[in-house]
Amino acid sequence: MVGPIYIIAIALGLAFFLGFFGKSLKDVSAFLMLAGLAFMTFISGQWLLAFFNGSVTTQEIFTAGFRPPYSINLRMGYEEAVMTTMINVIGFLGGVYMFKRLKEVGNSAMSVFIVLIMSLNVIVMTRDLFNLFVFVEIGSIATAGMIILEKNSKSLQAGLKYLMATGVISGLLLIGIIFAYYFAGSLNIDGIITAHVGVTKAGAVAVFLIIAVLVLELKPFPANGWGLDVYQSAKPGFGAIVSAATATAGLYVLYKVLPMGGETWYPYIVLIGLITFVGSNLVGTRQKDANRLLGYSSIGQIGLVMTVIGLQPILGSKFSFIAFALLLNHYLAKAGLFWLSGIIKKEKISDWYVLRKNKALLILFVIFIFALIGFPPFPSFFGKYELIMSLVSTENIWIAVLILLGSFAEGIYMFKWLGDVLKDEDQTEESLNISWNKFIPIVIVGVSLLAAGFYSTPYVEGAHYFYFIPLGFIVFMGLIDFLPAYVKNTLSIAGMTYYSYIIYPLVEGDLMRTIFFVIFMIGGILTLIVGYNKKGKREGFYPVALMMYAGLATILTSDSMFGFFFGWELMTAGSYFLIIRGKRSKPHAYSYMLFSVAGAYLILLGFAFAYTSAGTQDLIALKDIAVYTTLAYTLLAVGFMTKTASLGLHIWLPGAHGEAESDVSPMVSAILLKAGVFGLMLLFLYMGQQTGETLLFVLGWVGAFTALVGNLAAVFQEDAKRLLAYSSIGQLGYILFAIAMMTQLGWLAGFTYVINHFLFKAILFIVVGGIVVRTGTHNLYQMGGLLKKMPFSFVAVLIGIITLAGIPPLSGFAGKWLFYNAVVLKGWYIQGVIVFFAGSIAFMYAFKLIHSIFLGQLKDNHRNIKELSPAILIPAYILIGGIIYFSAYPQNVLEPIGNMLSAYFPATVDWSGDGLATTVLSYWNGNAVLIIIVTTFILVLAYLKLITGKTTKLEQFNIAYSAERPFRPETTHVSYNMFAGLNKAIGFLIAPGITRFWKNISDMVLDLAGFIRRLYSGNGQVYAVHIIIYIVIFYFISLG
Amino acid sequence: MGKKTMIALITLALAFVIYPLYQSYNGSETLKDVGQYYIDNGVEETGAQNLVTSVVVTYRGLDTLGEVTILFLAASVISFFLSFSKNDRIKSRSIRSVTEILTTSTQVLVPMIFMFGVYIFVNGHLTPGGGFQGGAVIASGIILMFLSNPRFKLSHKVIQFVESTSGIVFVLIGAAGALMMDGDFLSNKIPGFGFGEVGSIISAGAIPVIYTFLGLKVGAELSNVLGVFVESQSEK
Amino acid sequence: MEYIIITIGFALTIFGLYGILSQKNMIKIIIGFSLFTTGINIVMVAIGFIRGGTAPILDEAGKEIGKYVDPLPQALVLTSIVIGLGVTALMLAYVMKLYQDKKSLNINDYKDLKW
Amino acid sequence: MDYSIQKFLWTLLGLFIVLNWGFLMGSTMRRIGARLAGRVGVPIYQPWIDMIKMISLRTYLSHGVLYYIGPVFRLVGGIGMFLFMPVLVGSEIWSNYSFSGDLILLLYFQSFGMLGMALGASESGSPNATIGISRGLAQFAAVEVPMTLAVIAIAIQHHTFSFSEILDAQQGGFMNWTLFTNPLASIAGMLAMLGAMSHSPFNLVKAPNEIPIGPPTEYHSSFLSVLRTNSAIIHVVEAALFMNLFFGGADTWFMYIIKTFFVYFISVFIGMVFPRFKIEDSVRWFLKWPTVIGIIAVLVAAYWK
Amino acid sequence: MLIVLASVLGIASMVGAYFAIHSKSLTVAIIATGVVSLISSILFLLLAAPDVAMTEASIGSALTSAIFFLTLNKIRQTNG
Repeated sequence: MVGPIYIIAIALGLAFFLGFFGKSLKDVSAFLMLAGLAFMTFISGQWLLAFFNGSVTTQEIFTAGFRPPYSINLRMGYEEAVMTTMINVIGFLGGVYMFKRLKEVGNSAMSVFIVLIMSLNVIVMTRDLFNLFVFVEIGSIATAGMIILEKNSKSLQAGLKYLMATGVISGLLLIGIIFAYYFAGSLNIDGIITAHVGVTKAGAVAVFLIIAVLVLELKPFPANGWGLDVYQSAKPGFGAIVSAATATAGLYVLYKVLPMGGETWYPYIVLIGLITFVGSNLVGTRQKDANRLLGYSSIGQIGLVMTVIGLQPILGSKFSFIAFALLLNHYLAKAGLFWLSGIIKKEKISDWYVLRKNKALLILFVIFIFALIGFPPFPSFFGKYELIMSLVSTENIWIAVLILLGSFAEGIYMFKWLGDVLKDEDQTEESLNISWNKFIPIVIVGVSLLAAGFYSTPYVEGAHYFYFIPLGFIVFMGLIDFLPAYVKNTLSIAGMTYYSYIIYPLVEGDLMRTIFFVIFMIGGILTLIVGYNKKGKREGFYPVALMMYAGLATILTSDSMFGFFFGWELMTAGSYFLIIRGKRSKPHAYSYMLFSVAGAYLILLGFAFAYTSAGTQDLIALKDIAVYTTLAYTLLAVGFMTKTASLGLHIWLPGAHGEAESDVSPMVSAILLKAGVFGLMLLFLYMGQQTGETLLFVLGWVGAFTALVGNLAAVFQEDAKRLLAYSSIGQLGYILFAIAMMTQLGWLAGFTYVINHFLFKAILFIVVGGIVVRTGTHNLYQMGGLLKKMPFSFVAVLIGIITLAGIPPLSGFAGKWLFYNAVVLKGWYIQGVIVFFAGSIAFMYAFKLIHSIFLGQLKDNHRNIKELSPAILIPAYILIGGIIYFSAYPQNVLEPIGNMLSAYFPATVDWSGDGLATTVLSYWNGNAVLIIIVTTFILVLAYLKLITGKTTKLEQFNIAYSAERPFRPETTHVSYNMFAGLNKAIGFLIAPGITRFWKNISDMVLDLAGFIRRLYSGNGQVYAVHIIIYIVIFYFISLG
Repeated sequence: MGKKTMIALITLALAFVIYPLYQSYNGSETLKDVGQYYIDNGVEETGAQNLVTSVVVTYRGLDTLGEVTILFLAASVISFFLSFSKNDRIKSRSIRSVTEILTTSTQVLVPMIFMFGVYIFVNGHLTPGGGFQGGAVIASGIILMFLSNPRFKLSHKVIQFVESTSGIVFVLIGAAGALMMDGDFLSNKIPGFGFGEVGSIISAGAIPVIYTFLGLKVGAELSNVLGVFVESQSEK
Repeated sequence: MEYIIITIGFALTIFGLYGILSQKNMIKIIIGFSLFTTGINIVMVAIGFIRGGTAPILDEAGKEIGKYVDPLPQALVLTSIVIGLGVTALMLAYVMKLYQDKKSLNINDYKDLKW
Repeated sequence: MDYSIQKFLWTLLGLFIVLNWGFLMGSTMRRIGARLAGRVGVPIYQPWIDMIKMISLRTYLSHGVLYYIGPVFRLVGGIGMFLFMPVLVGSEIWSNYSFSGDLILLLYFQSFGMLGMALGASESGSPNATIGISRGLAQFAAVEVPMTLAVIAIAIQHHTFSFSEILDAQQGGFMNWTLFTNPLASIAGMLAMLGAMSHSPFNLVKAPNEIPIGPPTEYHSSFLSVLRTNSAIIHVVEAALFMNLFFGGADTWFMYIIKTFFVYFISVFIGMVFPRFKIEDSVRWFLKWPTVIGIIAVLVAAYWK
Repeated sequence: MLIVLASVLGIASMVGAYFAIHSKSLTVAIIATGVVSLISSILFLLLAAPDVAMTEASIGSALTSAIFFLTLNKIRQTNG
């Protein structure tokens, strides 16, 4: 084992040694620097390994041959080994990354760099306060020097501001240190801890100064303008070091020094961390400069870890994992992002679309963003989950809420950025110039993030390696992305089929899960078949589609809240990518993500309440939540409702579904929305009627109004896919209303709607999507008369809308019938009438859809259009088969569901053998109705045939209209503003009030951010004033 | 309320924050444990009479190493600036007239000043003063040279050489302690360096050696910093 | 006596800080830093002072008195002074360079980075 | 004879009666309307003549398959409504196929014919057809609200959706009719009926002036005959629906004819008195007073339950 | 005696500090800083810290002032 002291010796020796080299030997000196950094990494790494294997115990390293407190000692324990390894790894990779630039500037730059890394090592290891001060100063000066690697006035200014701020800070630190010595008689941290200097007022002030300064070194919001300027103006390659390595060291020091003040200081650290996390992320929402944005994010993340450090007494045994997971996550992701920034060389985040020129970098970028926000499978996901669970279960709900708020604020700008990267118009021809030394470090941190997520698994209750199986397949699909689409499509279908086969036993015994299994998996396979229609490679499609399905499968099969949440977030991520693939999807995918993230956080809080009261991660914990019962259930319900797009939370859906690719729309509409329904159903079953009385009542009304507004908005849509999208909102409103009734009939109706909506919405979206591609327009009024060109599509759509409108004899009516019974039996008459009114309106848009596309006059530019390809029609007709079966034999499906439900609710509906369904109120015989209607139909048709001779087919324009034959299809195709009368009468109901509401909220947030960020006046002196004010306020809060 | 008043108030608020420290200060009659330990055992353990020296070089040698590193960093960073404006540097400095007295006295004084500096750091373990002070004295000699001789150019190579060598020697001696003395970095009990008789020049183990190189290094670094500043005068 | 000196030290510290925060001229700000650190150094040495103690040099003269001041704070101050020089030099170098850019010493003119 | 065939034949007979009664009722109403306006009006037998004329036309012009099938849908919708509703109270043979579904089925089956009509007419490509349909659908949706409220009020009152049970509850004197036991629901329902019948003032759907004959602009000959057949049936059946719901149903064919005539007459009479509404006005109107009355009816029914 | 000396030095250093901060002339300000530094080195001597006093005098006072002046000179050059 090489002693840790050699980190110092090697680094300093090398730094001094480099002075011997002239300019001609730059290459040698640069390689020496890398070798030095590598050796430092090796030293800390071997210690880490040794600690990991348990072969060593914490080592004290004495200097000068004397014991502390008489001399300085360093410590190498497990924690120190981890921290120094992190610092050195990033130092080494950073050295590789900045290789060329360092070489350009010369030997002195390399010396400064290696000394910086060394100083961070010592900061971590030292146990002596003054030694800490000295090496903090070394770090500051080295940082100030590295800032000006970027030679411009801005970086000089930033450097001066930085020096001023750290100058003030370190002066105060010195006062604190000397008085700590005065009171404790020792400079050794352990000595000061045991001396309990905080008991006297003055001693407390000394400790306060030390802690305050160490906090300020971490650039807490809002006294951090100087830090932000560093992030913004320094070379991104160096920004990575500041964000990852310096912060790691700083956080560890804070952790190390905090016990000096005793227990009382922890809450203040929590407070500071939270303010930093929330404030910094909030202000970040207004930021347009990439590096400065990364700065805000870095400071925010550091604030989060600071919070966790402050929570140490509360978190107990989970502290290490949570803190480490969050820190490591920030460390890897932020380093990666800064390094990417160095390759992109674009200041404005809106210019980052050049990233698309390199797929690998793009994927890495995505990984980093998702890691930062805390999506699975990254360590922050595990860390945040555990953190929230622990916080809520220890009654620290507000902290949890603030953490989630901060995370959300971070999501606001991160996903904005991601959207810009993924979708912005490419305006340049320039290609990315990527050298290997810049590329490899980014790849390493990206892969490490994934690995770290994997290895986080055993530390979290409820997590299984099992969840990673589909992820492995997704990675595989990502690797073979260069293959043509049909190969990947086949592989995806095969993979999904096999995975369905594997997980089927997990859902087999549970009918509810089985139904959703069919919808998720079989539906998924069917919608994938549509993909055969696509030509080319379809880069990036399959991994994300499979990610969504993997998430859905995980939701379905998990028996723990953790697994559920894991799947939920995975699904969200996958669907986000699916949605954003659409041409004009950027803003919609963005709002989808924001609503999803917010919803997920509500769910997380709800889970945490459940965990608090049950003490287990098992899903059964949702039953009888004892603490904050109503709140918990409400949070969960609202969380799930963000996915079902209930009124108020629906504004993301129309755009997201409407603008998606033709085969993505059915995936996200027919299948994805059901995940929210599954969540709600699960929730309601666990919650029970008694507990959720009021909540359910409110949700019933929400469901009713969702149905009305969704359908009404659909009626007035001119965009075919948006019409269907709004229709989904309405249909999901029915479902919410139905299951909120919490009766067997209501739930049966709910299930019927779930199944029907899956079937017909998939058909409609598949076919309409195909037509939109064929015709090249979304606008209904630009279509028309396609019946003659696409008869099969027409039949599919016709069956779809008959089901949608609930017209007998197709299965849509089953839902209506159950609904009526349920409403009257439940006594929710008025809500019920609203829902039925919505149903009538559904009929109107159903007609509008089929009329505008297939009927009326064929447009000139569509004369040569062809029927849709079999790849589209086959899945549609398979689904039609489902509708027909369900219509003819509703009892075969509904009876078992009814039986299952009677375990939860009193049975109110009976089935006789020949398909007659009866309730106390009513009866309905699906088979008989179908037979009667079909028979009548045939007879009437025969009669008409009988009385009609040979018909003559008329030409297209051969109609009587204004006493003339029209000759332009456009003038005679009535589609635009079709229901003008209805619009005049009740169109006010869908005035975009809710959109405006959310717009106002987002404006408020951005205004607030804009107001706060005026603090950052750019004046270094003002920043110094901030620091002093911060200390004074901190003093009055903590000791005043 | 004016801006200055506000800043004055903020400063006073900080004064209020640290006032308890001031208030608690009531002088000291006795030494802290650590201080007492140095007084009691310092000479015996390090062999140096001047306990400040033994603390600086030995007990808290790591701080001192950091300290020279800071100077080194400052010099390095300032030399970045130099490298920025290389292109527009005028080759020769504008020449000011210098009085004869200054020139002559410099020629006499500079060697003396250097000698004095060396004396200070060589005797660091015996009398007040040491590497830093000696280094500073050497650097002031360099200033004098700049002042007296406008054409004087600092040989960066020489300074760099002195600085690097002394730095490396410092680190090597430290590492030698770690290698030989049971892993204790910067120990002064390294074989080959006798403790000698307390009070004589050749005593106190590695301290005089370290202090000598420290002095050279500090002197070189300070000269370097000064040199950069002086040379910057000739930039355009 | 040490009370007076520590008072001077604190006064210089606060005064220097006031200079840092109030002066617009960057050179003056750096002068403020200089005073600030000097003040802190005085405080530090005063902390180590022992009434009636002599310098911690255990030569013949010292041994006669037999009472020494604490060597440790002095050692710290040595370090602190040198660090102060390094920081001051660095700041001045930055100011010099910035001045070349905008021909101004007023810190208000260097606000290119904000928000 | 097999029961199902027997049933089929009885139903066919009923259908025949209803069809002819529908023709007769239609021409009678036209005459009454003409008299009120001081005109002579068409002869009583005019509908039969029209039918014969249309069927015997020899030009069959079609716009396409749906154009052909549209009237079929429409007529199936009308016949279906007849089939799923019992004709006479307490009569097994005259109960048609009401065993396969109840009031809810009937309410939703209304849409079946509408959809077919709409599809067929649209295929002609005539903009007038589409305009008429869009108006019709809007009005239909608005009418549904008071209608649904009325139906729910009745369902609450009688605790059933089954026709036969609703009818049973109304037997034994006119004071047992829903009209008197639940007047609010009846008012709401009757107002809804005005819209459902698409008579003036709610007949903009088939506005005679602006658009020649509404949705079936392009229909003629045998196609139009099928539509006319349907409209004759549907008028009687709609009237019978309201008769069953509010007027105690009919226990003999005689009562059936009297009551349906009366119910139908109400709607026609109101239409003769009031001017025509614009579509947005009629939507607003239905969502205002009839809906409020309907809501009160439901609340009252729920309260008494 | 020492108390008087310390007080006088204290007042002197305050005056120096005042000039250092408030003087219109930068030259005066830099000299005043140097003076304060020198006074502090005397204070170090009073506090029985000859090592510190030497360092303060040579580094804190002499070298620092020199650097200040060099900077000032440079700035004036740039100006002129």
